[in-house]
Amino acid sequence: MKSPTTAGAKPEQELGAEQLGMFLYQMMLMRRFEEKAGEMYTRGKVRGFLHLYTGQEACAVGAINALEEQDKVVTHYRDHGHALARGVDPNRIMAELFGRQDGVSGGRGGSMHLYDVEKGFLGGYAIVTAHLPLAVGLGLASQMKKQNAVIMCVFGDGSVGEGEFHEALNLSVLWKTPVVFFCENNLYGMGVPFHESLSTEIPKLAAAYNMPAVSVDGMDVLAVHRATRIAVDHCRAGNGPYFVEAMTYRYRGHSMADPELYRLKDEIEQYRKRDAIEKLKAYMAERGDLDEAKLAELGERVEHVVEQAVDFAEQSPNPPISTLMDHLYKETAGG
Amino acid sequence: MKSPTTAGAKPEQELGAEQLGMFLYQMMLMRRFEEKAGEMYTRGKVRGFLHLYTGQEACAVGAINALEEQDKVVTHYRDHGHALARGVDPNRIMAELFGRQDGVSGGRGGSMHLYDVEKGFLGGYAIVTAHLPLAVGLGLASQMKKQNAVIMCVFGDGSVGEGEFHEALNLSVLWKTPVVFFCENNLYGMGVPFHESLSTEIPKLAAAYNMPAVSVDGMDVLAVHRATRIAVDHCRAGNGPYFVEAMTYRYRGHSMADPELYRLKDEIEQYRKRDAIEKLKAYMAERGDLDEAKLAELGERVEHVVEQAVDFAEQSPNPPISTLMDHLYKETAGG
Amino acid sequence: MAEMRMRDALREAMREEMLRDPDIFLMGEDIGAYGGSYAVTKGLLEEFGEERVRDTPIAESGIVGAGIGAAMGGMHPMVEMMTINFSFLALDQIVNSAAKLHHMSNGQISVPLVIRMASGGGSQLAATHSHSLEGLYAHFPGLKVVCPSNPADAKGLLKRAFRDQNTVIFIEHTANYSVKGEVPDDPDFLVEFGQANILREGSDVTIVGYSGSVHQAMRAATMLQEQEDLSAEVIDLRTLRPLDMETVINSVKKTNRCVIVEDDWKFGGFAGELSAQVMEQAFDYLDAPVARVSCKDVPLPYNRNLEFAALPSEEDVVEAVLAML
Amino acid sequence: MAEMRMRDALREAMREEMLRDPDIFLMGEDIGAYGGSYAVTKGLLEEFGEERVRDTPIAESGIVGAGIGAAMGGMHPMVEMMTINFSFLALDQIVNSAAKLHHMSNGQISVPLVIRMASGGGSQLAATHSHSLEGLYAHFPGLKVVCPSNPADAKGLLKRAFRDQNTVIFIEHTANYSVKGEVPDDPDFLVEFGQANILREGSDVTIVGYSGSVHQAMRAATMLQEQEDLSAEVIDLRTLRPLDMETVINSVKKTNRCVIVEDDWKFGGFAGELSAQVMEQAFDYLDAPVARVSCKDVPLPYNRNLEFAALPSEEDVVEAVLAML
Ligand SMILES: Cc1ncc(C[n+]2csc(CCOP(=O)(O)OP(=O)(O)O)c2C)c(N)n1
Ligand SMILES: Cc1ncc(C[n+]2csc(CCOP(=O)(O)OP(=O)(O)O)c2C)c(N)n1
Ligand SMILES: [Mg+2]
Ligand SMILES: [Mg+2]
Repeated sequence: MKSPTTAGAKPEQELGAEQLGMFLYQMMLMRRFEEKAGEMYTRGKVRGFLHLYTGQEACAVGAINALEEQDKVVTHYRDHGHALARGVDPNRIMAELFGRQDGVSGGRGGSMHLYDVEKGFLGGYAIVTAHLPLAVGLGLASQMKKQNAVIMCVFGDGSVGEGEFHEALNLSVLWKTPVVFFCENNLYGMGVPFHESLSTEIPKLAAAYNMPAVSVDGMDVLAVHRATRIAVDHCRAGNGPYFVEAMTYRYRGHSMADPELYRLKDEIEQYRKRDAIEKLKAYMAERGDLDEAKLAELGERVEHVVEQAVDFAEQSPNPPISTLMDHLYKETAGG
Repeated sequence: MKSPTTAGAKPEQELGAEQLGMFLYQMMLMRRFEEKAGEMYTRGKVRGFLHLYTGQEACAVGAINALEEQDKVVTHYRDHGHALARGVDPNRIMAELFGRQDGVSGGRGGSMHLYDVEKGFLGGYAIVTAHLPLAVGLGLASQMKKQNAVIMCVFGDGSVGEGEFHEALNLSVLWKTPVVFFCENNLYGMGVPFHESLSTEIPKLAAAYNMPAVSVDGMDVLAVHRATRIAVDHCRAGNGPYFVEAMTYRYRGHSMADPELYRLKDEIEQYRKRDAIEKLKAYMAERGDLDEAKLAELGERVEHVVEQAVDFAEQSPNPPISTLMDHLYKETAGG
Repeated sequence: MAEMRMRDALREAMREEMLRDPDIFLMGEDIGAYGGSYAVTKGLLEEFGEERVRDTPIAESGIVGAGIGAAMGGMHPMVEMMTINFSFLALDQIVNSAAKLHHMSNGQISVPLVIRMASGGGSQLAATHSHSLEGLYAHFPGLKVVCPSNPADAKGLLKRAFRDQNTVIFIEHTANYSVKGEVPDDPDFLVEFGQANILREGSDVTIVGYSGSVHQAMRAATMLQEQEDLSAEVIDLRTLRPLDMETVINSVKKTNRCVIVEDDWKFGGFAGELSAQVMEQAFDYLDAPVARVSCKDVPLPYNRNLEFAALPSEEDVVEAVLAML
Repeated sequence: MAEMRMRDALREAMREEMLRDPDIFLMGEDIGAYGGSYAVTKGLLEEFGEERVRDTPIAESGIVGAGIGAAMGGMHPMVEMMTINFSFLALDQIVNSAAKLHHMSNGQISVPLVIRMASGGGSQLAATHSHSLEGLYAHFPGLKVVCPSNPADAKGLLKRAFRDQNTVIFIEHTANYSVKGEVPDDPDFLVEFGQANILREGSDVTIVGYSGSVHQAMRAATMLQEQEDLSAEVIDLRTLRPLDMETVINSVKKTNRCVIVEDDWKFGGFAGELSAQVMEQAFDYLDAPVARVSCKDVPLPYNRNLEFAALPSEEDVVEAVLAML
């Protein structure tokens, strides 16, 4: 297999060594990138709200690699992992976290609002659930313009309590828009366990709209990938939306400001034992697709990319104050 | 049975002649009241938006008579029937439609915003679905204050598409608030058939929140009553909310302004054949609880009440302009 | 040129633009089979079909969000909010997504979207259904806010809205729907944003209005002429954002007096902005403080007398003018 | 009297009121186990239990609606919106239910409810998370809008809010949470609504602020004194609705000059209302047009330099004062 994308592959088809290596690389990159971002926050280089993705890597890698080039991703504010999985330049993500001119959003958006339209990465959204209706609209555009694009819409378990969740799912089924609703259930919305904020199970609710809905182990990149490939194929075939819940866990606090009063360190330790990166390593090693040398090489590559991202961000200038009012309105041709 | 209320009665228990007579009277009153209101609208006595309840009488009568005195009702803008069933004075309802000082809302609310707190009638709400969260809060207050009150929350099928539907149902189950969600599915939200605005069946969706949910024939007052008595008992026993969908039909347009382009007269005729008032009459006659004399007497009573309501409304003065700014804020004791 | 009502001019604008641009489509509650709650979209479903004229569930946030998404995806949707009263439910999408995405994405994303809504009191619809909140929308940078007062402007402005690459909040006063006027039939007839219209020239006082209040302003000008022999200049702002203050200021420099008329509540209303700007830019020309004639600060009651007492009238405008002489 | 930060003063207010009145309870996103996203409610869950300190789903409209319903049912809830940015989602409930039910029901229903929310920019939270919209709420008749600038006011005003029979929108600028000050410990210490506070007396210019902008105003006053030997009077409005214009007008009559400072966008902001009222009520006393120092009309960017360039600063206030001399 030549291309690193596995889209279009039959679900039952086994992934090759190259894919697995790419998955592992991406997951390791995310892990290291977030550690660095956290460090930069502590050093005051990154400001505002910073939500790290650490622990959830299998979700972004499994799901977003099920997409094709014309497809689009929208996600919430915990968005670095999804941007990286979609191939957005780590340099420009880090520069955005630093608020610099070369950041993906020119330093205007910050961590919660990454955009890279060329990559089909249509943004991190910081108003919980607000991007779900947007995904429906993007799906509608794809449908009306016959672009054959699938929209991957990522959100958290906390998102499910909002009214827009309901409005978006209903609209999407009514209009058969090609949207994969991908819920990363990391058990908490800030400090509230999801079963205290939702009276039911998430896939059960999703299924009630007459949408196929599954729950997968979000600490297993292959399981996530398998499920989302089915979902993406379903959407692309014109069957309407599909719902995937990935059960996962964040190792870090909700944001850098979280005192984590609501959970015990023990719980985190339990999940770390099921770490998705370790799991993939073990699987690859067992298959003979990973040895110490390869792992070391991956580690070095990741380290290099992340260091480079920090350098790039440091060197990028602040956007000039003269640009403050730029992009307030898009110029209208002839008007 | 002494009291005309049937609340607390075992669901399987048969209704006595007195109850049935009361039901019939209420339904006939609603029918006539609405005809008159429509006439008054045509004559310019009633203005603004006027939504008639004609055809749906079995819903209000069946459901609201399942309540006890301490219980509360909130409903939408199509609210005359619910107010009448709750025992709100027809004179003061008509006066409100006329915008007069003796109207239940002092002429400030109009048809869509009737309130009679003494009767536990906490209002007609004209923003679709906005009263569902209010019902949850009322239920919470009942629970926290140990008032043993059940909240009857009435809304239409069109209401189900709004985000607040989802938020309210979820909250209600989480907090086990005593709310009967009573959906009058009259097949249309304005001109849109409900199956074009909802991707699923209403009770199926409600059940997904882990709430008991049933669908009943809303053109059969006894069926509605039976189902809501079970629902009310369930709530009163502290088991949380209950969902009832009543399948019904409105004979008139959405409001007086509706050109009714979206449905055929035929459909209306089909439903008129299943008219709830005729059905109850037939049942009572069969049981020997209704004869021509009794029916004539009921008709006269209804006629008298409605005529009197119009007289009352006509004679009630307009609220003086000097009262315009009244009730903007409630005075705070000592502040 | 043909004479038509504003609702028909709006429909014509949509029709022509849909014929011109296949990316334009319409969605909203009851815009299809029902014909639109104010009959503005009547017939368009029959002409353009279900794909381009979409009846939606009652889900304001969802459908505005879907409109934004479709706009991001290359379409140019129009979402009808039925009335401004229901648009509160979509405000987050309008303010946090539609208005900001272009700026926050550093110009990568744009949201070419038209959001139409009916507004205004005076029809005895009571407090929840009688808002005039053009000014609320005008407060948000990233939005454009349009509020026509007559059929020709309605058509030209709405067509212009469909040629804009940004989100345009298009607000139609219900009292204007039946207003008649001559409307150009040139398919490229546009009215540019940010160009106020001097409806009547005068020298004694400048009366500024928009949307519904233009009519009180005009009637007041007639009364002032006939009863007091005063010559009022009447300005229709046409769009609140962008706002053409130049026309207003030039007029005030000539008349030295200014009254602003608006249907919205006075306290914190848009008239405050206009009043402040007039002072800031024409302080030395003012012979009297700028006056505001607005709605009384109370939810609009259903009763006709109370409602009319609350709403600004031409008599109120005349009184305000006389008070500043 | 004890010295404490504003967040602690707010917590004390809630504690004391909850001890006083069993009908008061709190609900909101992460006010319980998490301790509140700005640690304002920290410890209250432990003290009062789950019944009276309720963590809710993320469902702003639903929880505000439930708060309104509970208030109608005889309770006196406090609903926390976490931040003003998320309150858009609850705006319909606030505007159409909470603000109007008392009037629409002819006084039968009342909605004794406190809605708390954090506001303001300056923390690099970018465009969706940096709103200052006190003025937007103040526009709606039926609401009361409170925005303290210091710990003592915060406590006295919040306690006062819990003794009001109406809905009070209580807005806390995030920049104020860590501000320290002396706070009375009398459990009946209240600060009445509609009473502006003269924070500093002066004779050359009146600077009006509220919430966060009071601090720019005060710093500007110091700069004016030290650098220009000008004496500025600084007024903290404390509540926008009811609004104490009397204090402002009396001051302007003395100083003949007025600058308004606010964190919100200039165009259509509340400063326009204040400016217009000053002109209306003190026209003959003004030596220069009232000036507004506000946020630039652009969504707040994340980048620190851009964000600070957009927000009003003490230097901007000084400049505005100097320009009117
Ligand atoms: C409408 C809205 N309400 C509240 C918030 C504050 N908030 C930010 S993240 C968050 C929790 C979301 O949890 P979840 O969806 O599970 O995502 P996770 O953070 O776990 O990835 C909350 C309450 C917000 N950003 N938007
Ligand atoms: C939030 C909101 N959106 C739209 C409307 C306009 N509207 C009033 S009634 C209605 C249809 C509601 O239908 P349904 O809930 O089925 O009740 P029915 O009229 O059939 O009794 C609509 C769209 C509104 N009042 N509120
Ligand atoms: Mg979560
Ligand atoms: Mg219906």
